[in-house]
Amino acid sequence: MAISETDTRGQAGLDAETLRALYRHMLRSRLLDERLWALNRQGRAPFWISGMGHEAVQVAFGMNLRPGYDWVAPYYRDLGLTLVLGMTPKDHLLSALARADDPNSGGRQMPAHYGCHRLNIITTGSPVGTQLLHAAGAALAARMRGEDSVAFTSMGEGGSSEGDFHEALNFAAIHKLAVVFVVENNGFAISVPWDKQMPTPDVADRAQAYGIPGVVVDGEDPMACFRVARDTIARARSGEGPVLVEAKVLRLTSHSSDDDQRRYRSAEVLEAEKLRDCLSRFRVTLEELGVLSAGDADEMRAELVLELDRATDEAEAAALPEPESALRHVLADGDGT
Amino acid sequence: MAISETDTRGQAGLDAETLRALYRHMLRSRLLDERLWALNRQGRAPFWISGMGHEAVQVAFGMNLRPGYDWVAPYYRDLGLTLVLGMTPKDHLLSALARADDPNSGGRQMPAHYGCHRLNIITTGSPVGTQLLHAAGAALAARMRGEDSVAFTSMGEGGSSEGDFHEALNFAAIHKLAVVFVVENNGFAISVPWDKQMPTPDVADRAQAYGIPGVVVDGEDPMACFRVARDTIARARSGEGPVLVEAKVLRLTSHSSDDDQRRYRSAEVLEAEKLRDCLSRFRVTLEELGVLSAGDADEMRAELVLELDRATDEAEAAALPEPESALRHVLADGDGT
Amino acid sequence: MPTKTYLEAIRDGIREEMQRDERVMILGEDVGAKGGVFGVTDGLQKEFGEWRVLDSPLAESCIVGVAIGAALNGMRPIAEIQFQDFILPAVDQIVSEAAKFRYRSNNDWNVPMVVRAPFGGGVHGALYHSQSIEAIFCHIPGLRVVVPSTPYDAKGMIVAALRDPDPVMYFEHKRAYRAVKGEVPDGEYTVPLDRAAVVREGADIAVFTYGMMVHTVLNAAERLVPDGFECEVVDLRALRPLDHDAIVASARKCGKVLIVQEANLAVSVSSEVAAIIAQDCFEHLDAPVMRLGGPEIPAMPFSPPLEQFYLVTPDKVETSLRELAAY
Amino acid sequence: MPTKTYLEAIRDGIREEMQRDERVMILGEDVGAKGGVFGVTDGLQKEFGEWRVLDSPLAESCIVGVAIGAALNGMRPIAEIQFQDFILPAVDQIVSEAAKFRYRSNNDWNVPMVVRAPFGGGVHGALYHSQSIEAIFCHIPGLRVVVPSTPYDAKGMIVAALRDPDPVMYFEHKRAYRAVKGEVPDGEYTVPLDRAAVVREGADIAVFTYGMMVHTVLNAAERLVPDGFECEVVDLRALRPLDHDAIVASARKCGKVLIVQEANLAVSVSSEVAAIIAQDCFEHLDAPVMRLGGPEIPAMPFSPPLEQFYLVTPDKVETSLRELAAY
Ligand SMILES: Cc1ncc(C[n+]2csc(CCOP(=O)(O)OP(=O)(O)O)c2C)c(N)n1
Ligand SMILES: Cc1ncc(C[n+]2csc(CCOP(=O)(O)OP(=O)(O)O)c2C)c(N)n1
Ligand SMILES: [Mg+2]
Ligand SMILES: [Mg+2]
Repeated sequence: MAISETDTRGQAGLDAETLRALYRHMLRSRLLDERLWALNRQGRAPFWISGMGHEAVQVAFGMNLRPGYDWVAPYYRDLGLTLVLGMTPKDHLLSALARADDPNSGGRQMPAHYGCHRLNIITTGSPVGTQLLHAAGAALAARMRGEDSVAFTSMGEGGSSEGDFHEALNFAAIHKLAVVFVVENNGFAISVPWDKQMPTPDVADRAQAYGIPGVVVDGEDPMACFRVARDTIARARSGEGPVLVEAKVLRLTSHSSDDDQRRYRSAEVLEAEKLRDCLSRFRVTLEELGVLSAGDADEMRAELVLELDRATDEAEAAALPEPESALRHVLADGDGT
Repeated sequence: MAISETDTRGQAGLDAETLRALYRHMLRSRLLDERLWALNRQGRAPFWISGMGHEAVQVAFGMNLRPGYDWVAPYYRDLGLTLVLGMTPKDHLLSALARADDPNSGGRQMPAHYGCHRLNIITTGSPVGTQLLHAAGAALAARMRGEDSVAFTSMGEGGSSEGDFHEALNFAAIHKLAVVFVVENNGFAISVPWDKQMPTPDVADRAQAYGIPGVVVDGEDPMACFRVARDTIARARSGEGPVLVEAKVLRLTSHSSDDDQRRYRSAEVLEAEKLRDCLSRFRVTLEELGVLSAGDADEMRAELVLELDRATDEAEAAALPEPESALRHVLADGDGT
Repeated sequence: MPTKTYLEAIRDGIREEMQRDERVMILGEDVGAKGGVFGVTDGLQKEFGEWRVLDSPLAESCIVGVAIGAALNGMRPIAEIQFQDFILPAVDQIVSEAAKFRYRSNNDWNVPMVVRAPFGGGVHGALYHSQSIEAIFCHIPGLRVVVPSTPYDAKGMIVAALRDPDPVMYFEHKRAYRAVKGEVPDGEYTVPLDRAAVVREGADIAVFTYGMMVHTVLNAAERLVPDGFECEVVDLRALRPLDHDAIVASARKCGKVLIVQEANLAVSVSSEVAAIIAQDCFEHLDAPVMRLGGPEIPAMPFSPPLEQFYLVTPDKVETSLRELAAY
Repeated sequence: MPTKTYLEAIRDGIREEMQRDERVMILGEDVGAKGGVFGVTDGLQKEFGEWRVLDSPLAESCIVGVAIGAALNGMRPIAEIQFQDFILPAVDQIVSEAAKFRYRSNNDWNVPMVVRAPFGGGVHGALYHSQSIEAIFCHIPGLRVVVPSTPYDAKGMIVAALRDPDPVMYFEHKRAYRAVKGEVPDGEYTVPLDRAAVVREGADIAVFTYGMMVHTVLNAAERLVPDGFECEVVDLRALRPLDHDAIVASARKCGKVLIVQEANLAVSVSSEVAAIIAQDCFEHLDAPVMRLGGPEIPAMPFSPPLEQFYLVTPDKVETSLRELAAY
């Protein structure tokens, strides 16, 4: 495809401010993610499903989208993406604690089922893969009105086995719609390894079936992710049609708080993966580049933890939904409820 | 892929007997097909959906399969295929006339919904695309038992837009199952032209998504079809995994007896296509090659028409199903009904 | 008022709403140049262009999933499914997605989409072009399910469906397309999506039905008149939510109830109507709540004697009515 | 007899049948090394190998479609769907294909396949890990639908399902997996797939229910004993075909009827049971046929107060029973 994967070392055209923002967003997502795990382990949040290891690609795409103008049909690991777009740690804490003011669902859905109309983040359910068609449909509407918005949608490599994956890429490609399909390939669908999920190592190979570009990027390399995000979104926005991006990422946690990956993955592999974590490596890179100076990262962290502590307190103090409110919003209610 | 598309002119390794059989099977299918249209136009058969223009590829594959050993999950245009495998014109006439002895369905399904357990022809319903997964499942069972049977399955290019297409190719490729997927691409799904169905001109491109060979063959060239059928079936049988074959064919009729393609296709194009008809061209080729001598084709035709006339009479004389028999065979009946 | 067929009435409703509201679009197989396999969208692509009347790939989940996305982004799409039988690949998009958007987002998102599909048999359509599987959707909160039986309702309900902010399943009986004619006003009007209609008044037996069966039942009802029995015939029209009050009112009034549908009976609309009556009209009932529908077989067979055996005919309805009358 | 959990009973049934019959295989997401998300297939891949316990791609239509094909070619596959909520992409393969093979081929082909899926809520599973959507399949001729409620039945019915020549939908209540224990014989036995079971005898109120609700109802039934009311509790077990005679017998015996299920009521199993009773027990009824189930909302919400609001509890059942008793 046209988008070249240039050298991933060095700043490679990204200015210091961008790089710092990239790091800060990733760190913010990670800290929130860790907090949500902690709440789960303490028995205060019944469920969590993590984005740890996926942050680089999520943040990179988030930074290149136009919040509230572009369309976003994410999946449950996209914590980092939603934060960049404008959702807040408190939003997701309200969700994890199933509070009435959870903006995703009012406590109706499990956490990590993102949605925010104001930001054009389409409400996500649990069924894997359905959202790709929604992105294609949103892009179709934009195309019909002659708008240059882009529809971003993401999923895991496991989700790419569903029929909807094929139907969405096919439709978007036929009509050259501005959809950026991102597969966050972490090598596992719960316990099922990629080679039981697909016959070739790269999901990006599937782009050839639709005559669209397929790009593989190291999802643990934030700068490479940023460039791919910038270029593919720009390409889609300019009317050249959809693109399929595959980010090779690490799933640094078990599938979810209900899973224990030590049952099906060796301790050595899990140890080794930690060393490839995008976040710690990126900090080193940025410090080497002088983008972050000695105390910067720690200062950032401290400030973000403060935000997080306040958000946690507020979320815990927030009210649970009223039981009878379960009956509301099945169809539009005449009384505005 | 490994299978080279060699020169399609000349006998190219096919002996005269094979070529004559190929022609005869095609002619037999065509004559039956014409008869079924005639019965429809006379108001004696409520529905027909034709294989005219698709015969070469159907017959080529049929001749290279092992009836009753290999597995066949066909689609409604595969009249020619079923005849080669061992079904008879009378079988299909009984079906078209909705007689009790219709071996496909006892008059329960529309004609062209093929099925015959004895021949491992899996009963087909109307929903497009579902059969591909059945072929993959049959091949899985064969693989588990260590058998070298091949599962053949076919569909139109329109059907390849369904999610099941993706799911079936993906599964078969992951497990290197012996499935030969054949797309009979006639350029239309009822009235929808191929370019509203897919973004690239060749369905065979989709093979790349699964790391399997994709072969395009001129479906109006019986010899080319034969070689592709022979080679792909042999490849699958030898354990090298699935293959996707796309035969570019002509739909020489309207979609079905309920359709009138003059509403959406120009008269000139329709006229021009007739000249490319596999059957008449093949006769000329075989006569030029000396495989058929002067009167051979006419003699064949006369003999086949005789068979057909007899079959038509027998089918018309056959009984309709008993009304109450509609209640039978929902689940296994204890009484063996 | 001009007389139109059921099919023309649907088309008129769609066309007029497309003229009034440029957000309305159609997505489906063969809806463009061919005008749909039954001709419902005939001429619309010419009038409104290729985008607004878009031939989709042969992929029902795609049709509905894309329609959902377009609805989210400001359109009012009609997702046309060629035959109700072929809606099943789209069930996940309809039930898991469209039906749950408003609820799962706590009212932040909604899906103003209409899914149209022809259903029903009696046209030699065999197992896969004759089915009546609306029951599947009638179980699902978050959906509206409607079936008009007259040209008047067909137009008024398609317009209402296109203005409704939630997903509406709009099922058309394919035998009604050309067989049923009636008066249809020119211009704009709507028919509510949640109200049954008493299409024949009577005090002896209440018959609840919908779709093409309304006409079958009306025919049979007349046959009892000479014997002094007047049936009240209720066209349910709205299958989800059902018009509970109308059902209870007619059942209480008559005390005897027959429910008629073309679909097989088990776990169907007829079951729910009977259950409502068994719970809420107990003290008013003078006879068992009777049901008449297709046999418990996978679908309507092709061969004429088998198809005929399947169909609910005026004769069969008459027999049931007489049984009830004599009770 | 050893005491086992519901989950262990299912696993034992599968394992023993796999030992006896090498045609039995399992295909589904995470069924292998992980042993399924609930652990039902734990250890089976180790015992029977990667082919017979095969981790499928994340694609439900594929799981069922491939299982159909394998069944045609001599296998006895279990297609495991991770949650009943995620069965919807496979509805076309189940309803259009598996359910119609025997019928459409006039008995030439059949599909001996079992589709297993956990259903039901009360485990903080929220909208998509709590659903009870068995009604969809209960409408479909050509399928069997069963729901065991005890470990004994769970084992006996999975074995029977694996020997049945037709497609069987075998739904497991996920809250029962570890919460419900009971005696389970070692070795081979089967429980019929079309028979309800009277799990508590009584002559005052007949309660029809299935799945986890059997235990909820049994609990509530005891609370009425001090007041002199004895409920007959019928575990439907077979949801399609329903055990018509058992339903009619208990309803006639008691004259008062309550139907309890976790699913929402409209067009559901409860509707059909009520309709059967309204038609066939009219002269024996002493009260309205009452139903109790989930509210008419798209699915069970996550937040504890909302989830609790949804659930049918012994308290709610008791209230309904007392209402009926007082009628
Ligand atoms: C249709 C459907 N089937 C099954 C599931 C259960 N499930 C949830 S996540 C998951 C694995 C997803 O793997 P992948 O797509 O690779 O994403 P990852 O979690 O690895 O990021 C499964 C099987 C589901 N949510 N939806
Ligand atoms: C799931 C499904 N959707 C729609 C239809 C209606 N239908 C029957 S054939 C057909 C077109 C098929 O086109 P293609 O696959 O190209 O095959 P061809 O008829 O051209 O050989 C359609 C839309 C169907 N049978 N099944
Ligand atoms: Mg993954
Ligand atoms: Mg075609």
